[in-house]
Amino acid sequence: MNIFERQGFMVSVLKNSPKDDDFNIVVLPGVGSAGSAAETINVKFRTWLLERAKAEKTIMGICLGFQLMCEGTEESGGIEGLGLLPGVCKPLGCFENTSLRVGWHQVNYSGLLSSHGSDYYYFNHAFGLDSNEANLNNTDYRIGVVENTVAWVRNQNIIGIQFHPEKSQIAGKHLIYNLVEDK
Amino acid sequence: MIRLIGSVFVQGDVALQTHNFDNYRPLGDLKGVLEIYDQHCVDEIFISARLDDVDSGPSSYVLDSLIKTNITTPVVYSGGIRTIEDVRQCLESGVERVGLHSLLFMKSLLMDIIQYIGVQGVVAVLPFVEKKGEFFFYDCRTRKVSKPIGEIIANLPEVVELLLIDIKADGSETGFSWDVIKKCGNRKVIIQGGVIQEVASRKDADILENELSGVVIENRLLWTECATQNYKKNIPVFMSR
Amino acid sequence: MVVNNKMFECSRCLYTYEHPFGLTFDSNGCCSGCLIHDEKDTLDWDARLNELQSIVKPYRSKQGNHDCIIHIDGTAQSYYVVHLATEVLGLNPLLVNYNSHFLTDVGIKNIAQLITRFDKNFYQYTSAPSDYINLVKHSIQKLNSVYWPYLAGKTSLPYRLAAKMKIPLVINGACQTVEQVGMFSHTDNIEYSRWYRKQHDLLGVDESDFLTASGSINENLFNSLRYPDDEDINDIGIRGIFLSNYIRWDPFLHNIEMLKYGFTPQSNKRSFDTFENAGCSVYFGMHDILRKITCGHSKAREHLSREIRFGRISKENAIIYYNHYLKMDASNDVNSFFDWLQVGAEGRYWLMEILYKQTDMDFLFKKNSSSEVLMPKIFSEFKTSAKVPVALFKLFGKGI
Amino acid sequence: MSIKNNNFHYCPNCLSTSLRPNGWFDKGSLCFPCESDKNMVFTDYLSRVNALRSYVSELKSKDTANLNPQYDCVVGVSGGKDSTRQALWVRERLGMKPLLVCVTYPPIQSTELGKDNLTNLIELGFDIVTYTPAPDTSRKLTRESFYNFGNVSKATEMALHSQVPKVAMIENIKLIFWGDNPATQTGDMATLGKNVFDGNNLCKMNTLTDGDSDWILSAAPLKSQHETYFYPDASYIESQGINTLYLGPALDRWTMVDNSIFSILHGLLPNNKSSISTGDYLKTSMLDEEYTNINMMIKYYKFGFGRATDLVNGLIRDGSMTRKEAIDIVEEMDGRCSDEIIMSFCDYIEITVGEFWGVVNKYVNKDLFYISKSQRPKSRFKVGEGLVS
Repeated sequence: MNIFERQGFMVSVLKNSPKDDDFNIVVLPGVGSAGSAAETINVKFRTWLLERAKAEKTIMGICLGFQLMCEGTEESGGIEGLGLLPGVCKPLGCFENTSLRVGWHQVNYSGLLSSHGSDYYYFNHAFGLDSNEANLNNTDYRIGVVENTVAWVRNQNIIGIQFHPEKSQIAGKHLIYNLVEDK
Repeated sequence: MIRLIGSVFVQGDVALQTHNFDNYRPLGDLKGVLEIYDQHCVDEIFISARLDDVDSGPSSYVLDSLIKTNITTPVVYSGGIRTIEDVRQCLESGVERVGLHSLLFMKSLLMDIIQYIGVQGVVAVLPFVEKKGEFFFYDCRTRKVSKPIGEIIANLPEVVELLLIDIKADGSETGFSWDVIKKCGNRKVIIQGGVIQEVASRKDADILENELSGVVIENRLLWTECATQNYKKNIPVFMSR
Repeated sequence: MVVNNKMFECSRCLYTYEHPFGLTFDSNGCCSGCLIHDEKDTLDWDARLNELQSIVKPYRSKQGNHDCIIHIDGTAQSYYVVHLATEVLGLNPLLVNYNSHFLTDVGIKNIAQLITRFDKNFYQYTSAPSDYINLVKHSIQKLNSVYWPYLAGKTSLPYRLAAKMKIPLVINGACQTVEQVGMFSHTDNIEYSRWYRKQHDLLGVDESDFLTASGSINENLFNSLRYPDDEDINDIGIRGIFLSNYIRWDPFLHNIEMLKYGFTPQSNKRSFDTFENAGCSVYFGMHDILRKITCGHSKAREHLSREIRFGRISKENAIIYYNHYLKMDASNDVNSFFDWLQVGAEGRYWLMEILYKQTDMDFLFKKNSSSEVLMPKIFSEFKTSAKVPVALFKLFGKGI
Repeated sequence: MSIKNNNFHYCPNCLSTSLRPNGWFDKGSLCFPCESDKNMVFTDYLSRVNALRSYVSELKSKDTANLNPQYDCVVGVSGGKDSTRQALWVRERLGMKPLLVCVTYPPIQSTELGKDNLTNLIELGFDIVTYTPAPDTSRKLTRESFYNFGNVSKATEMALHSQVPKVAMIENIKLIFWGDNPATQTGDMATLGKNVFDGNNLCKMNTLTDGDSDWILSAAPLKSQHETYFYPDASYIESQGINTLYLGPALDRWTMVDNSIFSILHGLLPNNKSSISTGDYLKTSMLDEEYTNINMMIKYYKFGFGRATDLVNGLIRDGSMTRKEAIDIVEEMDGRCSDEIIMSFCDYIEITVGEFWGVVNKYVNKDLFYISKSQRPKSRFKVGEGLVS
């Protein structure tokens, strides 16, 4: 994820759970399908990530990474997630009048960042989290939506982002910078 | 809103402009093209590579260029992808979605790839030629027309996005055969080849938005200063962010 | 046709695949440059001129303000561009120049003659010699080019002034990518842009990425090489048009025509064309030597390819001429360049030997008398009448 | 322009005459510069330098928005002795990075010597914008201003003063430095400003104001041609936040002699023509073109004093020359200008020498000179004393 480096942050790509965890933020990137990504995470990182979450250290999931932080996703024949965020991701068709969302949408980031406002970000997904999921109305969770889909959800140090800030040009760069700086 | 997609064609280690997918003109260094597209905020970049050697896998020149640039615009790459390993390489180099062409006919491999990358990660690249009202798939490698386009589309998974390229009008400002869109049912469709003039002149923006999700503008974005911004400013169906 | 052999040469002209702009070939091995050149004989140039007229019409000033900006460098082409802008297009240009520090007395004379003959205001920017030399040194180290600073300056000054003075039209002469390698059709009406500048004028490096972390240049220096931001360009609607897209571009004939305005050709050893880039101290000297070393071809190849395309020279003869001009020495220019750069004898030998892997030091640094090759009259007559510069690397002069 | 005889008298201290424009003083009393010199009990120039520094930083603090990152200020230069000294002083003493701006003469009118001196100046490490007004238009205007005002360089001076602020605006630089304050140096009262440094009234300088501008408009009909000669509207300059300052008041020994020594030591090439031919005693003035020498001659015929007088006045005031010595120099030098220069000028504006004297004679002060057709006038006065009856 060299976009982080370009913002001047120190980045290391983890192949396994590290012995000692001195990272300000851990990012679960999200390209690919649930099936392929899920096993890596579950096999190699599950326990470590859950501990880290308990220790209230920041974890951020992007797109698929976000979906795997939920209870699960129906993609690739159903997959169990880390359960750091409530809800199960379903095909967009279940709660939107489209089954594929590719392109740029305006998203309000007030609550995701300390600052208020909105900007355009790039989405590319066929599965997602229904913003009407009952258990998101819990006040711990702040969310941003596009149509009926959760664009981002944040509970203190647990951050899930459906769109691709790393593919969202200047807007994305700003978002990432501020996310890491805010923490 | 319709995505304005900048395209660039690559052969060997040079970026090219195509006309009718046949007559090529040099364009210089790919990196420069990607950077200006990124700076001028095209919504997506479509890179298609012509590989001299069929089994060479994705163009290393393209993937290297992608790694070297620091663009943050989503990239669709097509060309030489034959295996899941090829797809992995692309993703590692920062490709967001892969365009599949010859592979569309290898059903099981296609499904494996969709399984691996997710259906949103695949674009079906469908160059076509119009012959007396019927539309036929055009194989870029053999340069031959084969099956009717509708037939191929019918065999593709529901959700995959389609990229329809009108070979005859490729590289021009106008001339795209709009009827081909009828063949696509209610799928997401991107069109390329002589489209920009119609898109600009079409009054019924909403209808356009229903049938299209993206428009590829080949070559022209580089011909005048700030062309991308001006298209976005002057054509309502495009989103000026 | 697929080409990946760097040495592959066009079946018609002398260009090879390795041309820095890039080159493609059709199934007969004919290069894109030659193919586009054929448009010169098929296009309706009257119609093209009308199109040009309609493009500039809205910019033409009623109150006699400056309505366009032209960068001039005293070469024959800048005469021709000013001639077209004023006499043919009825425009009232502001003439500007980014001082290359490479002017000869002939170049200075040609600039003075040009602004006087056309009676136009002239805005010239000259940076402190010490800073400029520093830029050139970095340019050699980074790009093997002595020319980048000048190219960056001359391609930014007119556009920066256009933005500040709200004069939205900038007029350029030849679109080299069309003329040389056929990157675009004339009818594509290609215009100047940030991309074009960086990719084709500035060797892929613009002022924002010229200075690496280790570069020892005051960053403020690049302010005078800055191309305006998109905001400025869009606000004022700045356009840079190329006349060669609308007028049948035949540099040699046009340049000869410019004698009537008092243009003075400048003799040069390494090509027959005494008009193009006349008035420069390095163009056919150090710049051409480096071009040969790093890009594999010398300027004479471009001139000869051009003349082949116009049918004034056969390819067979062109090859003979080219081999002749490759051997012509530029020792005087090369030495005076290093003097200007303040690099002593040992230093210049080291650079050529170690950095550029040159073996024939005598060719580079020692005067060697070589006879002229006999060329068609049209070329040879101006070859002999051209003026030999007496002063190199001149900043200012009376001129006329 | 006839005057009463008793209106012509000398300053008892220096050799200024009462006829200097905007410089009138009563018979027997001191001229303005001498007066101000006398009343200037003690000038602590070092404190003036500090005053200038703080004034500058005060101005800078006013607007920092979109300032040119490369340059702090503009210095208007000609490449001559004064500008060499100004440019170096601003850089070395004020520690500022100046962009030099030079409005040049048409190539035909300019001299190689001037260009060499300009080259020498920027080789001292300066960036420069040179602006050449449309050369043939400039030539026409020189002719016009000669016919209309008996002044060969009125137009070019206007261009010089009005283009410098325009370039400053183009380059986003908010501070302009000039050398002399015409008020304190030559007694041109109209341009006195808020404080000794303030030059925002420069637009009022007499060469820029007197006479309407029709003579320019007729010779330079195109806007691009004549706008070069008009000083930007004062309110516009203010709206652009541009300030014009004079250095002279902060510099002790800011004299023709001192500036000549300084600039020669910094590579300036002096004039290779004899003083008798140019009328320039020091050979360090008007090196970039030589027709202005004609002005000096005409000025002499108009007011009874020339460049030598201006030179010696300075020397008298700073006590390095007696009025007696001064008189001898003025007797020899004032009003000199060789036929060679005059003929070259006549060729340039395409008139005959006869026509030339015809025009000049119109401006000659008949009370001070005897004139005879198409010949040089002869003096009727004794330098330092007055008319010889």
